[in-house]
Amino acid sequence: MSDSRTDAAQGQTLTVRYFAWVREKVGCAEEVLEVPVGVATVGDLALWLAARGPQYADAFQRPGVVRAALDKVHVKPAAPIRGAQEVAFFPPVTGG
Amino acid sequence: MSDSRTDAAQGQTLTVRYFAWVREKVGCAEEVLEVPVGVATVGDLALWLAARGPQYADAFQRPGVVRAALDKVHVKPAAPIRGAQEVAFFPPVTGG
Amino acid sequence: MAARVQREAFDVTAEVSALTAGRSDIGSVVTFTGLVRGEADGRALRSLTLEHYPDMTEAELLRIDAEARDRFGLLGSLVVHRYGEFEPGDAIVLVVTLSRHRHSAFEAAEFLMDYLKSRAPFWKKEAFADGSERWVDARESDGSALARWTASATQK
Amino acid sequence: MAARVQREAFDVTAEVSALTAGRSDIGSVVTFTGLVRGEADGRALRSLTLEHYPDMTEAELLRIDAEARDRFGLLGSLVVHRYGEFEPGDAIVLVVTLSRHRHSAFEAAEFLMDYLKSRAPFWKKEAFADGSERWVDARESDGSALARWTASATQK
Repeated sequence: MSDSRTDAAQGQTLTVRYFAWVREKVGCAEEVLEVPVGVATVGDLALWLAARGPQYADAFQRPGVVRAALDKVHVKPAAPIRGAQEVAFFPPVTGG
Repeated sequence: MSDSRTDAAQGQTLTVRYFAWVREKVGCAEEVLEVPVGVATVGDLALWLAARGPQYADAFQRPGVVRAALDKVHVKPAAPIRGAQEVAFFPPVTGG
Repeated sequence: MAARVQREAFDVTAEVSALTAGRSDIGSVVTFTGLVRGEADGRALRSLTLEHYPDMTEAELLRIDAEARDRFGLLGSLVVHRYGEFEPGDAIVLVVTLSRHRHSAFEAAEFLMDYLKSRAPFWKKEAFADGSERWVDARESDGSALARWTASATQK
Repeated sequence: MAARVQREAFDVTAEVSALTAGRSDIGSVVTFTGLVRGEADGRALRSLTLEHYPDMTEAELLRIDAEARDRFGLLGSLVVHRYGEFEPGDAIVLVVTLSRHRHSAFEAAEFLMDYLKSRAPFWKKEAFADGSERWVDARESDGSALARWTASATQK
């Protein structure tokens, strides 16, 4: 968990989207969350989601495999969530 | 002029075709000739044509520029005419 | 100078005509069309499904299209990528590059395809004739194809 | 696996469809279309006339088409070259290459065009907006483009 003093996002409403096998494992394509206490970055959110239940654990079990985008821009796990509308989790893209 | 004992083509009827600026300089696209005495190769024929008049001289004046084909296959000046139906003279191709 | 993500089929002649209409500065038009092949790793394919991230995918395609245009001095370009479920033989991607001279049009089209095949935000699921399905893994060979463009940029 | 010399215009979509119909082994289709540009050496062009040697030109195009097919392991290919008088913007040459994977289709199309632009038995006459005309000279740059294919063959 990151230092949340400056990056605090808790209480913020966030749309979380899942694609491809992340979507299939999680069991839904999209959900709206209130950002929990202590979740400041995209990586924090992934860890929090992974602890949410077996489906999520399965989707996020391989560290470094699931990629993320914040408001439709690819980001690293360290990217702060604060102010974002939408976060997406997906496997590495396989191209067209 | 080549040694004509084995390559003799005289008396043989030959269609001669001209393309692009060779055609324009000669002033015709196609003519039928009887191969003259002493003309055994494509090069011989070009020399003989060049001596035929100012238009031909103009068309064939640049040695090595005008190219030839015998029965629609590119050939060198040394190619023997004997047995051929058609010879063509043209500038270097400029591609499509 | 455009990129589209669509479910519908595309028509190469129509796309090229729209790009070249009224112009006399273009000498070379290269198109690449990618078709679904009937087998993958030696197994008979029944269908291929492409999933994408709407808006993000368009934005990425527009960005790479603009990069190709600048990098190769193109007079125009187009990327059309379909999504949805496809059968073998279906056309799923079209790239068009327009240039004065042919080499840059060829280079740009190959650059775009190397990008699209490795980095474009699509996920592919293969369904086989035997009923099994799998999500395609990111492939190293396509990453390598893309790497040579980075290497050539570094050399300059 | 074909080559045609014709006066008529061609349709890219129709040509590609005819080549790919009923097949599921083709993954990549590259097309090159060559258009008449509106200027040559900085001068405004009014028309371009292409003269050819009937039968001989077809035979040469068939030969190079077969060479490209063998050399790059193509699943199919087509060369269509027009002759006659053209205006800027007109399409005069089409090359289509079909392959399993994209790189060979790109390579083959560029090889074919490098050949066609330098060695194909056509002669070009340019007519300029100022009323002057000239037969185009054989160009060294196109010969150089072709030379790299010979060099790469030697290296193998």
